[in-house]
Amino acid sequence: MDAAMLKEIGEIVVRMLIIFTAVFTGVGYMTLVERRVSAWMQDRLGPNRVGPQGLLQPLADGLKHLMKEDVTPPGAHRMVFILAPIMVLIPAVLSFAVIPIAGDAINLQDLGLPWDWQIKPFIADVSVGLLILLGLASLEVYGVVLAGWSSGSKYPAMGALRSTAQMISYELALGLAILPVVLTTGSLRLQTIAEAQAGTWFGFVPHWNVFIHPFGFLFLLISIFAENKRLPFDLPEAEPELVAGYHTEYSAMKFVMFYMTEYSAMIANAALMVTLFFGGWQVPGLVLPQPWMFLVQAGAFAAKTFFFLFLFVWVRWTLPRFRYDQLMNLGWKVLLELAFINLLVVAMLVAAGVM
Amino acid sequence: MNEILTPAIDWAMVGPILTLTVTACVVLLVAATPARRGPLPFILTLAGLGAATGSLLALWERSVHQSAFGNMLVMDRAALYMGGIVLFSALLSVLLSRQYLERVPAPAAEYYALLLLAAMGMLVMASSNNLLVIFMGLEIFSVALYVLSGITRDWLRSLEAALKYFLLGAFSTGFILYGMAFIYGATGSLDLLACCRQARDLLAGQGDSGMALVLLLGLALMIAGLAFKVAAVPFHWWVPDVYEGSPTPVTAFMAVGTKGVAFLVLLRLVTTTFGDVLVAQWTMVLAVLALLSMFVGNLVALVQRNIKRMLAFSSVAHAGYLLVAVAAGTDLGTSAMLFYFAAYMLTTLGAFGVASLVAETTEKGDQGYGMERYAGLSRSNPGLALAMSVFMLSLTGVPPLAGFVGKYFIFQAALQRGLEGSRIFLVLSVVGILLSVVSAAYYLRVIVTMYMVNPEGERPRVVTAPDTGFAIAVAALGLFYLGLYPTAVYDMTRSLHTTLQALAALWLG
Amino acid sequence: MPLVSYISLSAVLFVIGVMGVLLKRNVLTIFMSIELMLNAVNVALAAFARHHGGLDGQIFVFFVMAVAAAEAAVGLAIFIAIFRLKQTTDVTEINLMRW
Amino acid sequence: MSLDTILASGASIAAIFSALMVVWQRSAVISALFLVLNLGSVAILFLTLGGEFLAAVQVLVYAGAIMVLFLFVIMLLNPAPLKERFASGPVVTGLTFALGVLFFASLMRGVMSLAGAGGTMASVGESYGSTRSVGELLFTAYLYPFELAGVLLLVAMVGAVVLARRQAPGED
Repeated sequence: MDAAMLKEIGEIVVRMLIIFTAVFTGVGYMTLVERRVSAWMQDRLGPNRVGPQGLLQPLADGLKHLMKEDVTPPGAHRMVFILAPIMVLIPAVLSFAVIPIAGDAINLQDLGLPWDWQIKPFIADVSVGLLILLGLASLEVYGVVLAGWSSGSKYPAMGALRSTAQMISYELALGLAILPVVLTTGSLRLQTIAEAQAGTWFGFVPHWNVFIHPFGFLFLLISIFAENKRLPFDLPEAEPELVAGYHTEYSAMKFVMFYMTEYSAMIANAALMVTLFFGGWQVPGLVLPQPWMFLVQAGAFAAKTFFFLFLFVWVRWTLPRFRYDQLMNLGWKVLLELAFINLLVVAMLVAAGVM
Repeated sequence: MNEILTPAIDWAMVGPILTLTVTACVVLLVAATPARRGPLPFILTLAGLGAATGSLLALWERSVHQSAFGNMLVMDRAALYMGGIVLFSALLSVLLSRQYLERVPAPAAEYYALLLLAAMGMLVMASSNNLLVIFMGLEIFSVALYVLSGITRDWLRSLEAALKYFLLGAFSTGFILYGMAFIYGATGSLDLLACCRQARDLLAGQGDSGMALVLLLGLALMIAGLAFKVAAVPFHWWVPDVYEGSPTPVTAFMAVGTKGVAFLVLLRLVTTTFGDVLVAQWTMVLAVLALLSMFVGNLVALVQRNIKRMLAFSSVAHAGYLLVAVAAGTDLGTSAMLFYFAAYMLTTLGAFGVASLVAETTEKGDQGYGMERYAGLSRSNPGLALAMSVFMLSLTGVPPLAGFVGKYFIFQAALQRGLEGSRIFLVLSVVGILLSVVSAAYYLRVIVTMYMVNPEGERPRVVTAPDTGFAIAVAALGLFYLGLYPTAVYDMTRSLHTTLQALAALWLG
Repeated sequence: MPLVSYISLSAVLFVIGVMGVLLKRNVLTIFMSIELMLNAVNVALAAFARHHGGLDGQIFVFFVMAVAAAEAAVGLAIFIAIFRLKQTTDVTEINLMRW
Repeated sequence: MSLDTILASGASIAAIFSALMVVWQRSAVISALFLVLNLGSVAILFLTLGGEFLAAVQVLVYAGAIMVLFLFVIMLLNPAPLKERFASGPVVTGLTFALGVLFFASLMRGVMSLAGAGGTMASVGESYGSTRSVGELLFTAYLYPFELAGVLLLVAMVGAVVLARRQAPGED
C-alpha cells in the first residue's frame, strides 16, 4: 500500500470520525436535552444528578441498557427480530454521509497536526445526494415494518402498520416540498445547494432558500414532523392506544437502537432543513482564514441544526396529538395538494424567468 | 443552466389518443359528483369515443407516412385501421355495458373511464414505432384490463379472473421486455426503423457477428410474450378462466382489442422490421404456434358446456387462423389477417353481447352461461336467437357471412405459400380447413339448443335494452355486409399492406 | 465486468424469476418472482446501454420501474380484494373455475 | 482487478444468492427481504454501469416504495407460511426444473456469443447517466412515453382504489 492510498484512506477515516462522533454525541445529548427541556416546560427539574447538570446522564443510560436483559418474546421471528433494529438504524446514520457541514476542505496542518491531509466537509460527494437522502429515509420503513411483524404481538403490528402508512404518505409531501429548491438550484448535490445560498439581499437578508420558498419550507417542516413520528403526529407510538408502537417488545440494546434511530433521524432531518432552506453552513458576510472559517462554518451549521432540534422538543411538549384519520387526511388531502400547487407555481415562475 | 427545448407537438397526430385520455379524466371527475349514478358517464364515454373516431378519420386523409415525436408515434394506415377496430369495439362494448352494469355491483363511472383508458393504450400500441412506446401502450391497456376484469369485486369469480390475468399478464410482460432488451442490445436502438436497418446489417455479416444470435433470442422472446397476449397455444392457459370470470362486456373488449393490437405489433415486427431477416426462423415458430392453437382451441371447445368457455377456446382457435395469415408473411396474408380481424371483432362482440344478456345475476356472481340456458331462446327471444345464430355461423365460416370470406382469404394466402413449395403451409391450410369443419359441431350445438331443445320449465323472456339491442344488431348486420360486399374493406386492407411495405422501403431507402 | 458477465447474470436472474412463477403457490411470492424477472431485464438493459454508449437503455429501465410501480399497485389491490372474500393467498386454493 | 470489477462481482453474487432465496423461502416476508437485497445489489450494478441516477431511483422507487408496499400488504394479509415449498408434487417440480434448465441453456447459447470481441463496453463521458443527461432525454426525445407513463400511473391509481376500497353501504 503506497503513501497516496494511505493518505486517501486516512482522509476518509478522519471525515467519518468527525461527522459520526458529532452525530453520536448529538444523539446522546439530545435525549438529555429532551428530558431537561420537557422538565423545564413542565416546571420540573429533570435529570440533573449524574454529573454536573446531569451531563453524564446519557452515559449512565447507555450503561444501564447494556446491562439489561435482552428479551426475545416467544412468538417472535428470531432472525428478523434481531435484524429490524439494525435495519432501521443503518439508513438513519448513513444519511449523514452526504450532508456537508462546511464550505471548503480543511488541511489538518492548519490545525497544527503533522499530517498534510485535506479533510472535505462531507463524507461522500454524491451528485444525487438529495435522492440518496430520500431513498435512505424510505428504507427506514423496513426496520419499522419488520419490528412490528417479527414481534409476533398485536400492538407492535398495529403500530408498525400505522407507522408505515404514515411514513409512506408523508414521504410524497416531503419530496414535493423539496423539489422547488431543486428547481431553482438546478442540482441534487447538497453542497451545490448550500453554496448557492451565499450572499445577501440589501446587505442584511441572507440569500437563503427559506425566503424564496417559504411554503416549501413549511410543508417540509410538517412532513418531517410526521416522518419522524414526533408529536403532534406520534400516532404509531401513541401510548394510550398502542403501548409503544412497533418497538413495544424490544428491550436493552435493541431498544436503544430504536431510540438512537429516532434521534439521529431527527438530527439528519434538521440538518437537511438547514442545508436546503437556511443556507447550510453559510454565515453571511463572514470571511476568515482557514482553519477558522471551517470551524465557524461547522459551528454555525451545528447551531442552526440545534435550533430545529429544540423546535422539535418544544413542539412535542406543547401541542396535543392528532387523531389518526386527521393525520391521514392532512397528509393526502391537504399537504400533498398544497405542496404540488407550490411546485407548479414555482415551476411557472422559473419558466417565466422570474426566478 | 442551459435550456431544455421540448419538442414541438403535432396535436392532430395525438388527437385520438388525447381525446380518449381527456374524456376518461372528465368521466373520473364526474365520478366524484352525485352525477355518477346518472347516465352522464355513459353519454360522455360515447361522445368521447365518437370524437376519437372522428379525429382518427380526419387523419386517414393525411399523407400515408405521418409520424410525430421523432418516429415514436406513426399514424400510418395500418395503425389507423386497427385503431378504428379498437374504437369500434370499445363503442359496441360500451353499448353492451350500460344494461349489464345496472345489474352487477360495479362502479359504472370508473368502469367507463378504465375502458376508455384501455382503448387509449391500445391506440398507443397500434401506432407505436418504438419498442419503449409499444411497451408503454401494452402496459396501459393491460393494467386497465386487469382492473376491469376484477371490477365486480364482490364476486370471487371475477377477482379470480383478475388475479390469473394479472399474474400471467405480468409474467408475459416479462418475456416481451426481455425480448426488447435483447433486440435493443443487438441493434443499439429502441426505434423500429433503426432496428430494421441494423438488423439487416447484422445479418449481412456487417457489425458484430455475436449480436445476430442475440437478435434471434430477442425476437423469439418477444414472439413468445405476444403469443401470450393473443392467446396462442401453448401460452393460452389463462384464456378460459379469464374470459369466463370477467364481466362479459369486458371479456368481449379484451378478446378483440388485446388480440388486435398484439397482432398488429407482431405484423410490424415480422413483416416490416424483420421482414427479410430471420424469415425461416420466425415463419416456423409462428406456423407451429398456429397449428397448435387451431388444434387445441377447436378440440377443447368441443367439450365445453359453458358458452363463455366455449367462446374462449374458440378465440384460441381463431388466434390460430390469424397466426396462419401472419406466418404467411405475404401481402395476401397481411390483408387476409386484417380483414379477418374485422369479422372476428363483430362476431366476438356480438356473441359475448348475447351471452351477457342471457345470463342472470345472483349474489355470487353471474350464473347461466351454461349451454342449457339457451334452450327455447328462439321462442322467448326470436331476434336474439337469430342474431346468435348469425354469430355462430360466421364463426364456423358459413357463406355468405364475413367469417367465411375471412377464412377464405386466409387459407388462400396459406395455400399460395404452400403451392410455392412451402410444405408447412400446405399442412396448415389442410388442417385449418378440416378443423373448421370440426368446429361446426360446437357452434351448431348452440343453434340447435336455441331452436330445437325444449327448456326445463318456463323460459323467461330476456329483456334487451335498446342500446344493447342496437349493438347486437349492428354486429349481425355488419357480418352480412362484410360477407356480401367484402371488396371495400378488402381493398382497404390490401392497401394497408402496401403502406407497411412502403414504410419499410422508406426506412431502408 | 465485461458485457457478457452482466448479460449472463441477467439471464440467471431471469430464469430464477421464471422458475419462481412456475413453482411457487403463494401469490405474493409469485409476484415477487415477476419482479425478479423485471429486475433481470433492467440489468440487461443498463448493460446493453453501457455497451452501446447510449442512454436509451437506461431510459427504458426508468420506464420499467414506473411500470413495476403501476403493476404493484394494481396487483396488490387484487390480492387484498381476494383476501377479503377468501382468506387465502394460496393460488391452488383460488380455483372456482376448472375445465 | 479494478474497484468497479470487485464491486460488480460482489453485487452479482449477492444478487444471485438473494434471488435464489426469494424463490426458496417459505415465508413471504423473508422472501420480500431477500428481494430488497436483490434490488440493492442491482442498484450497485447500475452504479458500476454508470447509471448513478438509475441507482438512486432504484433505491428510492423500487426498494423504497414498491417493496415497502409489498411488505405492507403482506403484513395486512399476514398469510401463514405455506407448508409446501412448491405448488406441485416432486414429479411436476422436477419437470419444471428440467424446462427451466432447457430455457436457461438456450438463453445462454445466445448470451455466450457476446463473449467475443464485440462484447466490450463503450467509453463514456463523465455526464453519462447523470440526472441531467437522463432528465434531458426524458423531456425531449422521450417526452411521449414520459407522458404515457403519467397515464399509466393514473390507470393504476384508479384501479387500485376501485379494487381495494371497502364498499360503503348503499354505494354502487
